[in-house]
Amino acid sequence: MSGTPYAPHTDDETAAMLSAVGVDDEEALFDIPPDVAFDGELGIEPRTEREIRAECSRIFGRNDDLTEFLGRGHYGHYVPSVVDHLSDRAEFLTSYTQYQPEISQGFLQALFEYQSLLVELTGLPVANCSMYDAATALGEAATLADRVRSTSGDVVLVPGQLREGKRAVLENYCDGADLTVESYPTTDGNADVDALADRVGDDVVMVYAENPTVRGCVEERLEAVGDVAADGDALFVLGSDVVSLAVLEEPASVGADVVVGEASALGLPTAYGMGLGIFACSDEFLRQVPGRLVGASEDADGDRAFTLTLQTREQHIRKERATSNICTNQAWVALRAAIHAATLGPAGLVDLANDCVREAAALADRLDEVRGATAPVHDRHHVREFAVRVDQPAAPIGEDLEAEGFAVHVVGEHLLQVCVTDLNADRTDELVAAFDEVI
Amino acid sequence: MSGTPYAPHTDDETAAMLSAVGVDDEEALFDIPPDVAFDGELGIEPRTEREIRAECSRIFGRNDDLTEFLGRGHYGHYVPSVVDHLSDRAEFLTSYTQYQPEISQGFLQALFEYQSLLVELTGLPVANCSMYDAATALGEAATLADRVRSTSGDVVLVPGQLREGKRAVLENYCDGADLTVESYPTTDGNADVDALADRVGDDVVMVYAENPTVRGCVEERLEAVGDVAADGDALFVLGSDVVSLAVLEEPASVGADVVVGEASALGLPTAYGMGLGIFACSDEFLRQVPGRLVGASEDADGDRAFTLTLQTREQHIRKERATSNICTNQAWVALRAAIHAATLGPAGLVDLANDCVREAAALADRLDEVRGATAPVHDRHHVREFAVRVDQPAAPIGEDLEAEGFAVHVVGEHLLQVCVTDLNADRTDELVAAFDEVI
Amino acid sequence: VREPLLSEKGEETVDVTDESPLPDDLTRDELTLPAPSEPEIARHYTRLSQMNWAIDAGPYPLGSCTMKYNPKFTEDVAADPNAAVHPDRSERSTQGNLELQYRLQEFLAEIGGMDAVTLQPPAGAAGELTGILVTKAYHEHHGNDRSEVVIPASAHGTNFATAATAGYDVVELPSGDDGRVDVEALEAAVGDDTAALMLTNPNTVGLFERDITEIADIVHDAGGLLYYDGANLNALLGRGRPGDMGFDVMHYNVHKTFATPHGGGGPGAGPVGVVDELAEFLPAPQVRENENVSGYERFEPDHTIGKVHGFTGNWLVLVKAYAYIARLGDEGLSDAAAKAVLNANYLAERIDLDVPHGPFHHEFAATAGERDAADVAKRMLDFGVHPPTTKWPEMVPEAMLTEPTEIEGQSSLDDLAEAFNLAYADTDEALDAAPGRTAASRIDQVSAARNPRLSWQALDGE
Amino acid sequence: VREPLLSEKGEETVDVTDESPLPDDLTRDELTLPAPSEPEIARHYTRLSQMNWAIDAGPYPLGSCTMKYNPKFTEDVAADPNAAVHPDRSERSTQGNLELQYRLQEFLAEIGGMDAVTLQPPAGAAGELTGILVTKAYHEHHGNDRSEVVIPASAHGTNFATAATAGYDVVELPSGDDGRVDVEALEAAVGDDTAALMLTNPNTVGLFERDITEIADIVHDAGGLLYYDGANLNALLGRGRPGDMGFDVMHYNVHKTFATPHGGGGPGAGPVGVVDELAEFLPAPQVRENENVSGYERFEPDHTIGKVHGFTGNWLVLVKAYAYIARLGDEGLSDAAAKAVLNANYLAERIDLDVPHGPFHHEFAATAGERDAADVAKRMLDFGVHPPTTKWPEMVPEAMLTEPTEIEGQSSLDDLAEAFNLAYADTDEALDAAPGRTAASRIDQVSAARNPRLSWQALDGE
Repeated sequence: MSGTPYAPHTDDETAAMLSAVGVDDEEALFDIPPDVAFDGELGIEPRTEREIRAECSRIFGRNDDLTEFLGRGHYGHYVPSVVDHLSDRAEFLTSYTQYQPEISQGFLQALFEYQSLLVELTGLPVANCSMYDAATALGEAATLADRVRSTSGDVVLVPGQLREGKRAVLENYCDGADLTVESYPTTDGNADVDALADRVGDDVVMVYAENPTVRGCVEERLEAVGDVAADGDALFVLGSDVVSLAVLEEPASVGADVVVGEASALGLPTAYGMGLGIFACSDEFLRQVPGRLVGASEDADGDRAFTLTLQTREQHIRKERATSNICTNQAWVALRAAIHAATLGPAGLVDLANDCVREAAALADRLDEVRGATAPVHDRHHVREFAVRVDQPAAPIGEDLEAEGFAVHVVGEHLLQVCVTDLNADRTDELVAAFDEVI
Repeated sequence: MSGTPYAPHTDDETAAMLSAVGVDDEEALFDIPPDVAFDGELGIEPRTEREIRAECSRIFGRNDDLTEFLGRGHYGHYVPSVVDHLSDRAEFLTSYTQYQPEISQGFLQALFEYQSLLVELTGLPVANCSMYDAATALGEAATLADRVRSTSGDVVLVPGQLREGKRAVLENYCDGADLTVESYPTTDGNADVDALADRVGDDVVMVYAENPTVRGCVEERLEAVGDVAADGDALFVLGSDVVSLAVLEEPASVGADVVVGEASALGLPTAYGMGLGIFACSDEFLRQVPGRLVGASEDADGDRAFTLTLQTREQHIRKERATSNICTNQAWVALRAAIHAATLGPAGLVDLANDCVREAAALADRLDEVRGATAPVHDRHHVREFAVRVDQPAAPIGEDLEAEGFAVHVVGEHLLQVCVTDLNADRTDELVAAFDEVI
Repeated sequence: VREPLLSEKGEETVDVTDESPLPDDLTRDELTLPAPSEPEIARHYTRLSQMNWAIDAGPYPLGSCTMKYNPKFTEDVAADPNAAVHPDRSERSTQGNLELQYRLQEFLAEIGGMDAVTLQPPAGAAGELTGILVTKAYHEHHGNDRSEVVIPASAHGTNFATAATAGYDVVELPSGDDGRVDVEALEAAVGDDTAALMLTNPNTVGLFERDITEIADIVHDAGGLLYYDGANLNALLGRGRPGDMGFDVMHYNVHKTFATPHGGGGPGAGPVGVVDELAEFLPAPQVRENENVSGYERFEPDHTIGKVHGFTGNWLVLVKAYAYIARLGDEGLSDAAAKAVLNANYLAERIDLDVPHGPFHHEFAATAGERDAADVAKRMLDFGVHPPTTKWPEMVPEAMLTEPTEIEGQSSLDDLAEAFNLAYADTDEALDAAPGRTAASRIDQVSAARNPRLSWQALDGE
Repeated sequence: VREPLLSEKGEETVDVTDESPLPDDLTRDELTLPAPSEPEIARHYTRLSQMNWAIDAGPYPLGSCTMKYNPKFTEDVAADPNAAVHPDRSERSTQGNLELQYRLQEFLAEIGGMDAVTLQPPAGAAGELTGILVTKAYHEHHGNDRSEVVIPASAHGTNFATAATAGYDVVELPSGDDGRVDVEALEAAVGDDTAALMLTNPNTVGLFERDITEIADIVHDAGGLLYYDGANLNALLGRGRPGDMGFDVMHYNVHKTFATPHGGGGPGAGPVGVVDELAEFLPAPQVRENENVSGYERFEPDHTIGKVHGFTGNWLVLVKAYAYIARLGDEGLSDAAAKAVLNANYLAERIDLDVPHGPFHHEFAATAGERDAADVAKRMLDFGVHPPTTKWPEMVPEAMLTEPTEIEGQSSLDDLAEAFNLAYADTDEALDAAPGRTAASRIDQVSAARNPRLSWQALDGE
């Protein structure tokens, strides 16, 4: 038998194959000079699958069982069972990139449908079949801005209120493109459009705004932001998420050139930050899009068929002149998002988004009644989440809430942030009581 | 939208279809006289799938988390993950009986392979593609005995040591066939062959023995039992289970005419008694077999193909002269058992069975050292399980063990029974300690 | 493309005597089986699955089989490891399973208009046998030695086999001209020897037995019981309850009516409901609330028939049925019936074949007339659908018994109708040659039965 | 048979302004999407899946892609609900996830011979970018402003794109005659501007860079770093470690080497390992043991490059990789490499195509010679296998880059060889017409690109 569990070679087979190749043992096939060959031990003890399941179950059991009121870019919604059962089908899960479209029509069509979902949600005509996550999608948007607006400068403007990690990723992409990231101020949770207008000049290649913002605020003056960007000949990149897009202003209608963001709120359960990056844009930038695109075509019989297309943008053909280095992406997560969206239909998706608005408002009202807490901090409409100002220091309150079984964000010295979705909406009574208890 | 969640009818579609049929509403299609129509409420509140998952999770959470040392016909072994993933494929799980073999080759071949597994394990040339469980298979064996030995009498002989529930099922089948079930004595956990020989006469149509017995004993004089049955012109029916058959004497070699038993120890996790009945027999009784048989044939192109066969035995054709009333069986469980057997291969299956012998012996030795306990009660070889005699009353000890987190069988006033498999073998230290504690 | 047998991918022989801790005279000598690697196993069964029709692949309108969509979430509910307990565990330590059993008993009793329900029978036929054994016990308990069960000719074959298995003589009742029970014939057939009348309602061509009250009276007046075959219960959900119609005992096919997956032939589950008078004969154990400890307990009905399954029946299936019923609720159940009946009527309207009897409910028996129904069915395979049940029931010549269930939409039914019509109108040659577009062409069933080869061992050397 | 688009099965339009609690000027007007029922969804995606090749369907010998069997149990491990926590949870409350991250870091460091590992990069290309950004930070930290990355012509296109994304100029190194790095050419190319040499080893035709020690010296002597592209690590598992060969930084493709499913294009994960000197530049946060509280903690490396993923990377993928490595252990890993290399050599022996370079390890680039490699590949589809990567790397004319991995057995390789040979020997006409036995015939890629239609909206009105 093989010494490795997933190879089928019996001893006889191995012997026959070695003999066919003309060597005595597998060692003879390796051409590694002795001075760099490894003959030590890695020290990894093999286990049975049952042992590993038990081991990992023990390890994960060390996570505390908290009710999470967490968001800020990673959201948990209920994922219908059918999403798991269908996406786990081996023909999807264990397939590779669709280099041979004739035997990959299933996944190609699913990705084409995913792109179409994003086209409908953004109003933009082009959506790729996924980026890693919202942060890397934003980074890629900046490199696109660099390519298409490179004559005009090297500054990328982002809101002052932005998730730190997202900005850090953006800065790494900007590093390679010799771009500089600068913030523009926000006022009561929304873009300070006047200040932004003052700042935008020839040196700005891109203006980024989010709707909803990292604080959960609906951005009320998107069109004005878009106008400022357009006036400055800067790319207007809008960040959002797949659920919010079902009800918020259509990005195309406010002049967005590119939409980035997260689609993992559909299809993926809470997964320690694993994501699904959206990248959509106007036709103008079609040949500048990073990542993979599925297009419709015909086969030799004249039947409709799908294929990866515009691959000359990609690294495996264009090498250092590619629009991005991305190849492996989040295709399977996109499939899951598409299935989840299908289970909801437009009515279900709009309901879900509206519930995110209603639940956030209702919870903010209740927390506002807790003595020593003010919510929401910003006088805006919110989607899912909102900031809470607390009179006492926020960090110990966060710890006390954790001791009561709840996780919330600590986002400032006296600021917490709370996110409510269908998954924890039935626990808001307990959360409010815990706030009452610990403040 | 439909009022039922899994119907796709939009209101427009429903209207169009009603109009095509020529009625105003669905009510008009029902031909139920008003005096027997139901217009009350069932009182069943619909829930979402998420609510039901939470509800059932709560309900099942009310089961205590005990380590089970339980067997007596229902066994837990580790089921490899691949069994779940493959058997859950919708083409298997959501298919019906293979009435159209041309588009059912996959399941038919899988069942053919399952039959082949049983043929190898029993040494008998015919195995059907499943009964409900060991008990009903035994009942069907009795009706077969009635049919093929009906001139000779009406008594079915079973061991005095037999699971009560199994005997109760047998008696219900015997009831319809006007057979009487009688016990023959056992001696130290094995058949008392001399007493059996004395009892077997013209009135006996069937002799049933088990290997291993309900007490886990290997039956040492099977050939003698078979000879006694043959001498009395009674059908020799042998009960076993799919794991034990991997090492115990081949039923065909000891003269068994029919083998019944459980195959659910492969493929099915502990499932509150859900089973998979084995039914195998010699060629002589081919046309008397209850249940479905898959056979090899050819298609119009001369290629090998599989189909349900010998259906004229079955109820849908032969009606009251059928060999059984069974139609729906345990096909999907048989598929799971076949996959599990494939993952083990013959070496793995033999290892598993041998471990059942070794672990039982080792645990019995250790429990024997506990003051006030004697194990095994019978001086036999055991598979998985064995009886333990306790000086004190057994029932309170069983309760005390439960309080310590262990479930064992209470089988007599001073008798417990303990079953050890790969699933609980790593907890035997704690079990022995608990015995020490409570006795 | 055929998939080789697992055995053709390489077998291995293990010397058992070498390996076993048991003495040689208690062991077999050797064991020979395939020993594939996990990737080979995954491919083998994946490929096999790809050669198999399923409800998730398309319509499966087998009459009397009620092939509904199996909601995926019910699988997750049944996979709860907390529910995976041994049946010999104490009541005290398995309150969760007992509670679910109790709740499902209550659901089913309510839906059937019955007073008590057992979940033990592992399939519909086992439910029938249970019901008839309960009937028998009831009569015997009351000192009545009755020997006959009356069954309409159109009934499922299982009814006949069940009655025989329970030791009864079968009295077959010819169908009336309208396809329903002929009340006069029934009166003639029923008497002191009648233990029960087994009835499917709507019957196997989808017709409601309008005279059910009169039928019940006739049977009851003769001292017999009325048995309801639950195969067609989908047509009545929330709209008619066997208990209200005079039935005394019934089985439920949860793998039909309550959408548990059929798994290529099983497992199903066949709970049995009875009226109060019969409850004391149900199999043991039953589950009831125990008010004292605010929990659930098992109990043995006073005159129980004993057991019909070694343990508690097909547990995983029962859990899925619970989840399905809870998902639908009152409105979902009664609308399921409405849409099932609408679909059958719409489809019948769309096909060119004649449907001799009506008004039917959830299924109808079309007739292929001069064509061979089995050939028409084979040709339908070429049009990408699964055909209906063929040549049964016999009261309709060349019957194609069709039950689309509520899960098909208009366009799916239109596709199905087109397949019907194309096949029905096709040439004799095309029908003879069918199917031509499937993985296997027409399979020779006669030689399969004449020369039975039931294992790969039997194929060795061919 | 084609499956209609979901949108073709019926769309629904919702008036958003009507429904939303938000003021109209902050909402869109309406939303139009398909609204299928769950059974329709199940059938749609089941049918789509049936039109898709997969490793569970058969061999998938794409060179450089390492399509291994994905053990099913790793899916169950990753599905543990206890592991499904939010990334912003406190250290204290997520010790389980931190422990698994730490353990996987340690596994990977050991396998690569590296000193520190980050799990954050969500794919191989992201790993490359991370590694090159770490390299850049290292040089900048040491006051070296280096502008070039040297890359062999045979390298993966990603290397070039990565270097460019990181802001480097690319110096392409032509391959030596033997298919390996030409040491003299390397010496000429490397200098004060060299930030790094990116190397795949074994390279993209499966050849081990025998002169690796000399290569490392040349690069290091010039002050550059040596980057290891982990795409071909499967050939070296337990037999050679990049760290021992002089590599300073490397990425791991866990969706290749460690058998996590590729999911039709992703998600993967591209952890990066570095030697001690580079550890302080890794992305934040890293995970380490905290001896004080006998647990695990996050920390920010002193000169971290910041972040390369918004959160912690592709968590579910990482969990599966952990489970796979733990399953194999030392012996399983090194035998996986042995069998992967044996399989490649055996398959090469069995095919009629010439393989210009050797001795190769886990993959080889055969040449289709006078035939068009892409056409030969299309014809192979007709023989029931997935073809290799075609027309790359360019150093082999009409290349067919083939990597069977360790999971194929002899008979599977024989089948694959037969498909190769039949296709290679077929007529021009047959190759032009291929594929002929697949669900779709040859797809027109040119018109797809010339007239891009990227959504169902774009198809409307066609």
